[in-house]
Amino acid sequence: MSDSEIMAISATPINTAALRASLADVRAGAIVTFEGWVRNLNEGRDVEALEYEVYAPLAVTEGERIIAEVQRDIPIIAARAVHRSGALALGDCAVWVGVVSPHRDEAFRACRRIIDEIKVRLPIWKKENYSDGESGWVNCERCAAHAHG
Amino acid sequence: MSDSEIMAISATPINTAALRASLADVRAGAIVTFEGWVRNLNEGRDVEALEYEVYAPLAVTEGERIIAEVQRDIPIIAARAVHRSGALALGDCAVWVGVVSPHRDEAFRACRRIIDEIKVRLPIWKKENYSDGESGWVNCERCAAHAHG
Amino acid sequence: MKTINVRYFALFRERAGRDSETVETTADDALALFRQLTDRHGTDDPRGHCKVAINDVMADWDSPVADGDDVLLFPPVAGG
Amino acid sequence: MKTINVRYFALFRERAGRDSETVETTADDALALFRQLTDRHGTDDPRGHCKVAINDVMADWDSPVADGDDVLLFPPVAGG
Repeated sequence: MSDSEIMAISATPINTAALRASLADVRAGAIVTFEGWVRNLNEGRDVEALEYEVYAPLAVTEGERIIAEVQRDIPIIAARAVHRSGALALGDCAVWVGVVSPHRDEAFRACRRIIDEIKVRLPIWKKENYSDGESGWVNCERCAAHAHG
Repeated sequence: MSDSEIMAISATPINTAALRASLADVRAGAIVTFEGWVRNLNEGRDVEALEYEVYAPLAVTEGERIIAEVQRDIPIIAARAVHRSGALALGDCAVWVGVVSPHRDEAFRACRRIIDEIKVRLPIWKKENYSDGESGWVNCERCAAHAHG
Repeated sequence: MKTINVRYFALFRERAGRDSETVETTADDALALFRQLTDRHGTDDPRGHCKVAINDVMADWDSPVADGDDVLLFPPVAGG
Repeated sequence: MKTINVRYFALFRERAGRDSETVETTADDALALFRQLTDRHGTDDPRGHCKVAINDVMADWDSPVADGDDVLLFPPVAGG
Protein backbone atom coordinates (compact mmCIF):
# COMPACT_ATOMS: atom_id res chain seq x y z
CA MET A 1 0.00 0.00 0.00
CA SER A 2 1.70 3.16 -1.17
CA ASP A 3 1.16 6.60 0.28
CA SER A 4 -0.71 7.73 -2.79
CA GLU A 5 -3.41 5.09 -2.94
CA ILE A 6 -6.85 6.54 -2.25
CA MET A 7 -8.46 3.11 -2.00
CA ALA A 8 -6.52 -0.03 -1.19
CA ILE A 9 -7.13 -3.71 -0.49
CA SER A 10 -4.74 -5.17 2.05
CA ALA A 11 -3.99 -8.83 2.75
CA THR A 12 -2.07 -7.83 5.90
CA PRO A 13 -3.15 -5.92 9.06
CA ILE A 14 -4.15 -2.32 8.40
CA ASN A 15 -1.65 0.20 9.79
CA THR A 16 -4.14 2.74 11.07
CA ALA A 17 -1.49 5.04 12.56
CA ALA A 18 0.36 5.31 9.24
CA LEU A 19 -2.87 6.01 7.37
CA ARG A 20 -3.82 8.75 9.82
CA ALA A 21 -0.37 10.32 9.49
CA SER A 22 -0.59 10.25 5.70
CA LEU A 23 -3.58 12.60 5.84
CA ALA A 24 -1.74 15.33 7.75
CA ASP A 25 -2.34 18.73 6.13
CA VAL A 26 -1.87 22.19 7.62
CA ARG A 27 -5.22 23.24 6.17
CA ALA A 28 -7.00 20.46 8.06
CA GLY A 29 -8.86 21.32 11.25
CA ALA A 30 -10.65 18.00 11.57
CA ILE A 31 -10.10 14.32 10.89
CA VAL A 32 -12.83 11.74 11.28
CA THR A 33 -11.99 8.06 11.01
CA PHE A 34 -14.17 4.99 10.91
CA GLU A 35 -12.99 1.45 11.50
CA GLY A 36 -14.97 -1.74 11.21
CA TRP A 37 -13.78 -4.37 13.69
CA VAL A 38 -14.53 -8.08 13.70
CA ARG A 39 -16.90 -8.58 16.61
CA ASN A 40 -17.94 -11.69 18.47
CA LEU A 41 -21.60 -11.57 17.56
CA ASN A 42 -23.46 -11.03 14.31
CA GLU A 43 -27.23 -11.25 14.18
CA GLY A 44 -27.28 -13.36 17.30
CA ARG A 45 -24.61 -15.90 16.33
CA ASP A 46 -21.21 -16.31 18.00
CA VAL A 47 -18.51 -15.43 15.50
CA GLU A 48 -15.04 -16.95 15.96
CA ALA A 49 -13.31 -15.71 12.84
CA LEU A 50 -14.10 -14.64 9.35
CA GLU A 51 -12.73 -14.36 5.88
CA TYR A 52 -13.11 -11.62 3.31
CA GLU A 53 -13.10 -12.48 -0.34
CA VAL A 54 -12.34 -9.37 -2.39
CA TYR A 55 -12.28 -8.88 -6.11
CA ALA A 56 -9.53 -6.31 -5.87
CA PRO A 57 -9.49 -4.77 -9.38
CA LEU A 58 -13.10 -3.64 -9.13
CA ALA A 59 -13.04 -3.00 -5.38
CA VAL A 60 -10.28 -0.44 -5.91
CA THR A 61 -11.87 1.35 -8.85
CA GLU A 62 -15.30 1.37 -7.19
CA GLY A 63 -13.79 2.68 -3.94
CA GLU A 64 -11.95 5.41 -5.84
CA ARG A 65 -15.22 6.31 -7.55
CA ILE A 66 -17.04 6.55 -4.20
CA ILE A 67 -14.40 8.87 -2.77
CA ALA A 68 -14.41 11.01 -5.92
CA GLU A 69 -18.20 11.33 -5.71
CA VAL A 70 -18.01 12.38 -2.07
CA GLN A 71 -15.25 14.90 -2.78
CA ARG A 72 -17.38 16.40 -5.52
CA ASP A 73 -20.34 16.85 -3.16
CA ILE A 74 -18.67 17.74 0.16
CA PRO A 75 -15.79 20.23 0.54
CA ILE A 76 -13.16 18.02 2.16
CA ILE A 77 -9.38 18.10 1.75
CA ALA A 78 -8.70 14.39 1.33
CA ALA A 79 -9.99 10.91 2.10
CA ARG A 80 -8.53 7.42 2.04
CA ALA A 81 -9.90 3.94 2.64
CA VAL A 82 -8.43 0.46 3.07
CA HIS A 83 -10.28 -2.85 3.23
CA ARG A 84 -8.80 -6.14 4.40
CA SER A 85 -8.91 -9.38 2.46
CA GLY A 86 -8.31 -12.90 3.71
CA ALA A 87 -8.69 -14.43 7.18
CA LEU A 88 -9.39 -12.15 10.15
CA ALA A 89 -9.68 -12.82 13.86
CA LEU A 90 -11.90 -11.22 16.51
CA GLY A 91 -10.90 -7.61 17.09
CA ASP A 92 -9.10 -7.22 13.77
CA CYS A 93 -9.68 -4.07 11.77
CA ALA A 94 -11.57 -5.03 8.61
CA VAL A 95 -11.94 -1.59 7.08
CA TRP A 96 -10.54 1.89 7.75
CA VAL A 97 -11.85 5.19 6.37
CA GLY A 98 -10.30 8.58 7.12
CA VAL A 99 -11.38 12.06 6.03
CA VAL A 100 -9.73 15.42 6.68
CA SER A 101 -11.40 18.78 6.15
CA PRO A 102 -11.12 22.34 7.42
CA HIS A 103 -14.19 21.94 9.65
CA ARG A 104 -15.68 18.91 11.35
CA ASP A 105 -19.15 18.78 9.82
CA GLU A 106 -17.79 17.94 6.38
CA ALA A 107 -15.42 15.28 7.73
CA PHE A 108 -18.21 13.54 9.66
CA ARG A 109 -20.61 13.58 6.71
CA ALA A 110 -18.04 12.46 4.16
CA CYS A 111 -16.68 9.65 6.35
CA ARG A 112 -20.18 8.33 6.99
CA ARG A 113 -21.10 8.40 3.34
CA ILE A 114 -17.90 6.68 2.22
CA ILE A 115 -18.34 3.73 4.59
CA ASP A 116 -22.05 3.46 3.77
CA GLU A 117 -21.22 3.21 0.07
CA ILE A 118 -18.26 0.89 0.56
CA LYS A 119 -20.51 -1.59 2.33
CA VAL A 120 -23.01 -1.83 -0.49
CA ARG A 121 -20.96 -1.21 -3.62
CA LEU A 122 -17.57 -2.90 -3.31
CA PRO A 123 -17.26 -6.51 -4.55
CA ILE A 124 -16.38 -7.89 -1.12
CA TRP A 125 -17.91 -10.94 0.57
CA LYS A 126 -17.70 -11.98 4.19
CA LYS A 127 -17.77 -15.58 5.32
CA GLU A 128 -18.26 -15.99 9.05
CA ASN A 129 -17.16 -19.02 11.05
CA TYR A 130 -19.42 -19.61 14.04
CA SER A 131 -18.69 -21.22 17.38
CA ASP A 132 -21.04 -24.09 16.55
CA GLY A 133 -18.74 -25.12 13.71
CA GLU A 134 -20.96 -23.78 10.96
CA SER A 135 -20.04 -21.03 8.56
CA GLY A 136 -21.87 -18.85 6.12
CA TRP A 137 -21.59 -16.06 3.61
CA VAL A 138 -23.08 -12.95 5.18
CA ASN A 139 -26.01 -11.52 3.19
CA CYS A 140 -25.72 -14.18 0.52
CA GLU A 141 -27.66 -17.03 2.00
CA ARG A 142 -30.93 -15.19 2.36
CA CYS A 143 -30.32 -12.06 0.31
CA ALA A 144 -31.19 -9.74 3.18
CA ALA A 145 -30.01 -6.16 3.34
CA HIS A 146 -29.12 -5.86 7.01
CA ALA A 147 -26.48 -3.40 8.18
CA HIS A 148 -23.20 -4.81 9.46
CA GLY A 149 -20.82 -2.98 11.77
CA MET B 1 -3.48 9.93 31.62
CA SER B 2 -4.43 6.52 32.92
CA ASP B 3 -6.26 3.85 30.98
CA SER B 4 -9.41 4.37 32.98
CA GLU B 5 -9.94 8.09 32.46
CA ILE B 6 -13.03 8.79 30.39
CA MET B 7 -12.13 12.48 29.98
CA ALA B 8 -8.61 13.80 30.33
CA ILE B 9 -6.69 17.04 29.89
CA SER B 10 -3.16 16.53 28.61
CA ALA B 11 -0.24 18.96 28.68
CA THR B 12 1.73 16.66 26.36
CA PRO B 13 1.01 15.34 22.84
CA ILE B 14 -2.04 13.08 22.63
CA ASN B 15 -1.16 9.44 21.97
CA THR B 16 -3.96 8.67 19.57
CA ALA B 17 -2.81 5.11 18.89
CA ALA B 18 -2.84 4.22 22.58
CA LEU B 19 -6.28 5.75 23.03
CA ARG B 20 -7.65 3.78 20.09
CA ALA B 21 -6.16 0.56 21.46
CA SER B 22 -7.66 1.22 24.90
CA LEU B 23 -11.15 1.01 23.40
CA ALA B 24 -10.67 -2.50 21.97
CA ASP B 25 -13.66 -4.69 22.82
CA VAL B 26 -14.77 -7.95 21.20
CA ARG B 27 -18.36 -6.68 21.19
CA ALA B 28 -17.37 -3.63 19.12
CA GLY B 29 -18.04 -3.66 15.39
CA ALA B 30 -17.31 0.02 14.86
CA ILE B 31 -15.05 2.76 16.14
CA VAL B 32 -15.42 6.37 15.09
CA THR B 33 -12.80 8.90 16.10
CA PHE B 34 -12.65 12.66 15.76
CA GLU B 35 -9.52 14.76 16.08
CA GLY B 36 -9.26 18.51 16.00
CA TRP B 37 -5.96 19.64 14.47
CA VAL B 38 -4.36 23.09 14.63
CA ARG B 39 -4.73 24.49 11.15
CA ASN B 40 -3.02 27.37 9.42
CA LEU B 41 -6.09 29.51 8.88
CA ASN B 42 -8.94 30.55 11.11
CA GLU B 43 -11.61 32.90 9.87
CA GLY B 44 -9.29 34.24 7.23
CA ARG B 45 -6.24 34.88 9.41
CA ASP B 46 -2.91 33.05 9.18
CA VAL B 47 -2.35 31.11 12.38
CA GLU B 48 1.22 30.27 13.39
CA ALA B 49 0.63 28.64 16.76
CA LEU B 50 -1.86 28.67 19.57
CA GLU B 51 -2.31 28.08 23.21
CA TYR B 52 -5.11 26.40 25.10
CA GLU B 53 -5.94 27.54 28.59
CA VAL B 54 -7.93 24.87 30.39
CA TYR B 55 -9.51 24.92 33.79
CA ALA B 56 -8.91 21.22 34.28
CA PRO B 57 -11.04 20.39 37.35
CA LEU B 58 -14.24 21.52 35.66
CA ALA B 59 -13.21 20.50 32.15
CA VAL B 60 -12.85 16.91 33.34
CA THR B 61 -16.12 16.76 35.27
CA GLU B 62 -18.03 18.49 32.46
CA GLY B 63 -16.50 16.15 29.86
CA GLU B 64 -17.42 13.12 31.96
CA ARG B 65 -20.95 14.48 32.23
CA ILE B 66 -21.19 14.91 28.44
CA ILE B 67 -20.08 11.32 27.82
CA ALA B 68 -22.47 9.99 30.46
CA GLU B 69 -25.34 11.90 28.83
CA VAL B 70 -24.48 10.48 25.41
CA GLN B 71 -24.16 6.94 26.78
CA ARG B 72 -27.60 7.31 28.35
CA ASP B 73 -29.15 8.34 25.01
CA ILE B 74 -27.21 6.25 22.47
CA PRO B 75 -26.42 2.52 22.87
CA ILE B 76 -22.64 2.59 22.61
CA ILE B 77 -20.07 0.40 24.35
CA ALA B 78 -17.59 3.07 25.44
CA ALA B 79 -16.25 6.53 24.70
CA ARG B 80 -13.17 8.53 25.72
CA ALA B 81 -11.97 12.06 25.08
CA VAL B 82 -8.73 13.97 25.63
CA HIS B 83 -8.12 17.70 25.20
CA ARG B 84 -4.72 19.37 25.06
CA SER B 85 -3.63 22.29 27.19
CA GLY B 86 -0.71 24.65 26.67
CA ALA B 87 1.17 25.66 23.54
CA LEU B 88 0.43 23.84 20.26
CA ALA B 89 1.99 24.09 16.81
CA LEU B 90 0.40 23.74 13.38
CA GLY B 91 -0.74 20.18 12.77
CA ASP B 92 -0.87 19.23 16.45
CA CYS B 93 -3.84 17.28 17.70
CA ALA B 94 -5.84 19.53 20.04
CA VAL B 95 -8.64 17.15 20.91
CA TRP B 96 -9.38 13.45 20.40
CA VAL B 97 -12.74 11.72 20.78
CA GLY B 98 -13.29 7.99 20.24
CA VAL B 99 -16.47 5.93 20.42
CA VAL B 100 -16.97 2.17 20.02
CA SER B 101 -20.31 0.48 19.48
CA PRO B 102 -21.69 -2.73 17.98
CA HIS B 103 -22.88 -0.89 14.83
CA ARG B 104 -21.61 2.20 13.08
CA ASP B 105 -24.62 4.49 13.24
CA GLU B 106 -24.41 4.81 17.02
CA ALA B 107 -20.66 5.44 16.97
CA PHE B 108 -20.99 8.22 14.38
CA ARG B 109 -23.84 9.93 16.20
CA ALA B 110 -22.26 9.67 19.64
CA CYS B 111 -18.84 10.90 18.47
CA ARG B 112 -20.40 13.89 16.76
CA ARG B 113 -22.46 14.82 19.77
CA ILE B 114 -19.54 14.50 22.19
CA ILE B 115 -17.28 16.84 20.21
CA ASP B 116 -20.14 19.30 19.62
CA GLU B 117 -20.75 19.48 23.36
CA ILE B 118 -17.07 19.60 24.28
CA LYS B 119 -16.63 22.67 22.11
CA VAL B 120 -19.35 24.67 23.82
CA ARG B 121 -19.36 23.38 27.38
CA LEU B 122 -15.81 22.77 28.56
CA PRO B 123 -13.96 25.65 30.24
CA ILE B 124 -11.26 25.84 27.57
CA TRP B 125 -9.99 28.98 25.81
CA LYS B 126 -7.92 29.23 22.66
CA LYS B 127 -5.45 32.05 22.04
CA GLU B 128 -4.21 32.21 18.46
CA ASN B 129 -0.93 33.76 17.39
CA TYR B 130 -1.14 35.19 13.88
CA SER B 131 1.55 35.64 11.25
CA ASP B 132 1.18 39.42 11.51
CA GLY B 133 2.41 39.28 15.10
CA GLU B 134 -0.98 39.82 16.67
CA SER B 135 -2.76 37.38 18.88
CA GLY B 136 -6.26 36.97 20.15
CA TRP B 137 -8.59 34.85 22.24
CA VAL B 138 -10.92 33.00 19.88
CA ASN B 139 -14.59 33.81 20.47
CA CYS B 140 -13.83 36.14 23.36
CA GLU B 141 -13.04 39.38 21.62
CA ARG B 142 -16.35 39.71 19.87
CA CYS B 143 -18.43 37.08 21.63
CA ALA B 144 -19.37 35.35 18.39
CA ALA B 145 -20.50 31.75 18.30
CA HIS B 146 -18.69 30.49 15.20
CA ALA B 147 -17.78 26.85 14.85
CA HIS B 148 -14.09 25.97 14.97
CA GLY B 149 -12.55 22.85 13.56
CA MET C 1 -23.65 -18.57 -30.48
CA LYS C 2 -21.32 -16.50 -28.37
CA THR C 3 -18.44 -17.65 -26.28
CA ILE C 4 -18.45 -16.03 -22.83
CA ASN C 5 -16.04 -16.44 -19.96
CA VAL C 6 -18.03 -16.52 -16.72
CA ARG C 7 -16.45 -15.95 -13.30
CA TYR C 8 -18.14 -16.92 -10.06
CA PHE C 9 -17.48 -15.27 -6.67
CA ALA C 10 -17.98 -16.26 -3.03
CA LEU C 11 -21.22 -18.25 -2.59
CA PHE C 12 -21.65 -18.54 -6.36
CA ARG C 13 -18.17 -20.03 -6.66
CA GLU C 14 -18.87 -22.55 -3.93
CA ARG C 15 -22.19 -23.57 -5.44
CA ALA C 16 -20.77 -23.82 -8.97
CA GLY C 17 -17.77 -25.71 -7.70
CA ARG C 18 -15.46 -23.66 -9.89
CA ASP C 19 -13.93 -20.19 -10.20
CA SER C 20 -14.79 -19.74 -13.85
CA GLU C 21 -15.85 -21.48 -16.99
CA THR C 22 -16.32 -20.77 -20.67
CA VAL C 23 -19.88 -21.12 -21.92
CA GLU C 24 -21.53 -21.12 -25.33
CA THR C 25 -24.71 -19.09 -25.18
CA THR C 26 -27.38 -17.32 -27.19
CA ALA C 27 -28.12 -14.93 -24.30
CA ASP C 28 -28.45 -11.29 -25.34
CA ASP C 29 -27.95 -9.68 -21.96
CA ALA C 30 -26.44 -10.38 -18.56
CA LEU C 31 -29.76 -11.38 -17.02
CA ALA C 32 -30.46 -14.01 -19.68
CA LEU C 33 -26.96 -15.40 -19.25
CA PHE C 34 -27.37 -15.49 -15.47
CA ARG C 35 -30.64 -17.43 -15.80
CA GLN C 36 -29.13 -19.98 -18.14
CA LEU C 37 -26.62 -20.69 -15.35
CA THR C 38 -29.14 -21.04 -12.50
CA ASP C 39 -28.23 -24.71 -12.06
CA ARG C 40 -24.67 -23.58 -11.35
CA HIS C 41 -25.16 -20.74 -8.85
CA GLY C 42 -28.62 -21.60 -7.54
CA THR C 43 -30.22 -18.15 -7.75
CA ASP C 44 -33.33 -17.43 -9.83
CA ASP C 45 -33.43 -13.67 -9.92
CA PRO C 46 -30.31 -11.60 -9.24
CA ARG C 47 -31.92 -8.19 -9.61
CA GLY C 48 -31.80 -5.96 -6.56
CA HIS C 49 -29.21 -7.91 -4.57
CA CYS C 50 -26.66 -9.46 -6.91
CA LYS C 51 -24.35 -7.53 -9.22
CA VAL C 52 -22.65 -8.13 -12.51
CA ALA C 53 -19.52 -6.76 -14.14
CA ILE C 54 -18.58 -7.10 -17.78
CA ASN C 55 -14.90 -6.88 -18.70
CA ASP C 56 -14.09 -5.48 -15.22
CA VAL C 57 -16.66 -2.68 -15.39
CA MET C 58 -19.80 -2.72 -13.23
CA ALA C 59 -22.80 -3.33 -15.50
CA ASP C 60 -26.58 -3.59 -15.34
CA TRP C 61 -28.53 -6.81 -15.67
CA ASP C 62 -29.92 -5.61 -19.00
CA SER C 63 -26.45 -4.81 -20.36
CA PRO C 64 -25.73 -6.72 -23.59
CA VAL C 65 -23.15 -9.49 -23.57
CA ALA C 66 -20.94 -10.00 -26.61
CA ASP C 67 -18.77 -12.79 -27.92
CA GLY C 68 -15.53 -12.92 -25.94
CA ASP C 69 -16.83 -10.97 -22.95
CA ASP C 70 -15.64 -11.68 -19.43
CA VAL C 71 -18.77 -11.73 -17.21
CA LEU C 72 -18.35 -11.60 -13.41
CA LEU C 73 -21.26 -12.80 -11.27
CA PHE C 74 -21.35 -11.26 -7.79
CA PRO C 75 -23.61 -12.53 -5.00
CA PRO C 76 -24.79 -9.92 -2.46
CA VAL C 77 -21.80 -8.00 -1.11
CA ALA C 78 -20.96 -7.52 2.56
CA GLY C 79 -17.96 -5.26 2.94
CA GLY C 80 -16.96 -3.61 6.18
CA MET D 1 -21.06 42.45 53.24
CA LYS D 2 -19.76 39.14 51.92
CA THR D 3 -16.23 38.13 51.17
CA ILE D 4 -15.95 36.37 47.78
CA ASN D 5 -12.90 34.94 46.08
CA VAL D 6 -13.12 35.75 42.36
CA ARG D 7 -11.06 33.93 39.73
CA TYR D 8 -10.55 35.28 36.21
CA PHE D 9 -9.82 33.12 33.15
CA ALA D 10 -8.29 33.73 29.71
CA LEU D 11 -9.33 37.17 28.37
CA PHE D 12 -10.85 38.15 31.70
CA ARG D 13 -7.55 37.36 33.45
CA GLU D 14 -5.61 39.45 30.96
CA ARG D 15 -7.97 42.39 31.24
CA ALA D 16 -8.09 42.21 35.03
CA GLY D 17 -4.32 41.83 35.19
CA ARG D 18 -4.64 39.12 37.80
CA ASP D 19 -5.64 35.49 38.28
CA SER D 20 -7.83 36.10 41.25
CA GLU D 21 -8.74 38.52 43.98
CA THR D 22 -10.84 38.71 47.11
CA VAL D 23 -13.69 41.22 46.99
CA GLU D 24 -16.13 42.58 49.53
CA THR D 25 -19.59 42.78 47.99
CA THR D 26 -23.29 43.13 48.66
CA ALA D 27 -24.18 41.27 45.44
CA ASP D 28 -26.87 38.64 45.89
CA ASP D 29 -26.22 36.64 42.76
CA ALA D 30 -23.48 35.87 40.26
CA LEU D 31 -24.78 38.40 37.73
CA ALA D 32 -24.74 41.28 40.23
CA LEU D 33 -21.21 40.33 41.29
CA PHE D 34 -20.09 40.13 37.65
CA ARG D 35 -21.46 43.62 36.98
CA GLN D 36 -19.74 45.13 39.97
CA LEU D 37 -16.50 43.90 38.41
CA THR D 38 -17.09 45.26 34.90
CA ASP D 39 -14.11 47.62 35.27
CA ARG D 40 -11.93 44.56 35.78
CA HIS D 41 -13.03 42.26 32.96
CA GLY D 42 -14.57 44.79 30.59
CA THR D 43 -17.82 42.95 29.79
CA ASP D 44 -21.26 44.42 30.45
CA ASP D 45 -23.55 41.46 30.07
CA PRO D 46 -22.24 37.89 30.35
CA ARG D 47 -25.50 36.12 29.71
CA GLY D 48 -25.60 33.83 26.71
CA HIS D 49 -21.87 33.68 26.04
CA CYS D 50 -19.98 33.78 29.33
CA LYS D 51 -20.25 31.16 32.07
CA VAL D 52 -19.84 31.10 35.81
CA ALA D 53 -18.94 28.41 38.31
CA ILE D 54 -19.37 28.59 42.06
CA ASN D 55 -17.14 26.39 44.22
CA ASP D 56 -16.11 24.37 41.15
CA VAL D 57 -19.67 23.62 40.04
CA MET D 58 -21.16 25.19 36.91
CA ALA D 59 -23.80 27.71 37.97
CA ASP D 60 -26.36 30.07 36.46
CA TRP D 61 -26.03 33.84 36.42
CA ASP D 62 -28.95 34.09 38.84
CA SER D 63 -27.36 31.63 41.26
CA PRO D 64 -26.91 33.17 44.74
CA VAL D 65 -23.42 33.93 46.01
CA ALA D 66 -22.62 33.42 49.67
CA ASP D 67 -19.90 34.60 52.01
CA GLY D 68 -16.73 32.58 51.38
CA ASP D 69 -17.74 31.39 47.91
CA ASP D 70 -15.18 30.83 45.19
CA VAL D 71 -16.62 32.39 42.00
CA LEU D 72 -15.02 31.55 38.62
CA LEU D 73 -15.67 33.91 35.72
CA PHE D 74 -15.37 32.27 32.28
CA PRO D 75 -15.26 34.24 29.02
CA PRO D 76 -16.71 32.48 25.93
CA VAL D 77 -15.15 29.05 25.58
CA ALA D 78 -13.45 27.72 22.44
CA GLY D 79 -12.42 24.13 22.94
CA GLY D 80 -11.46 21.77 20.13
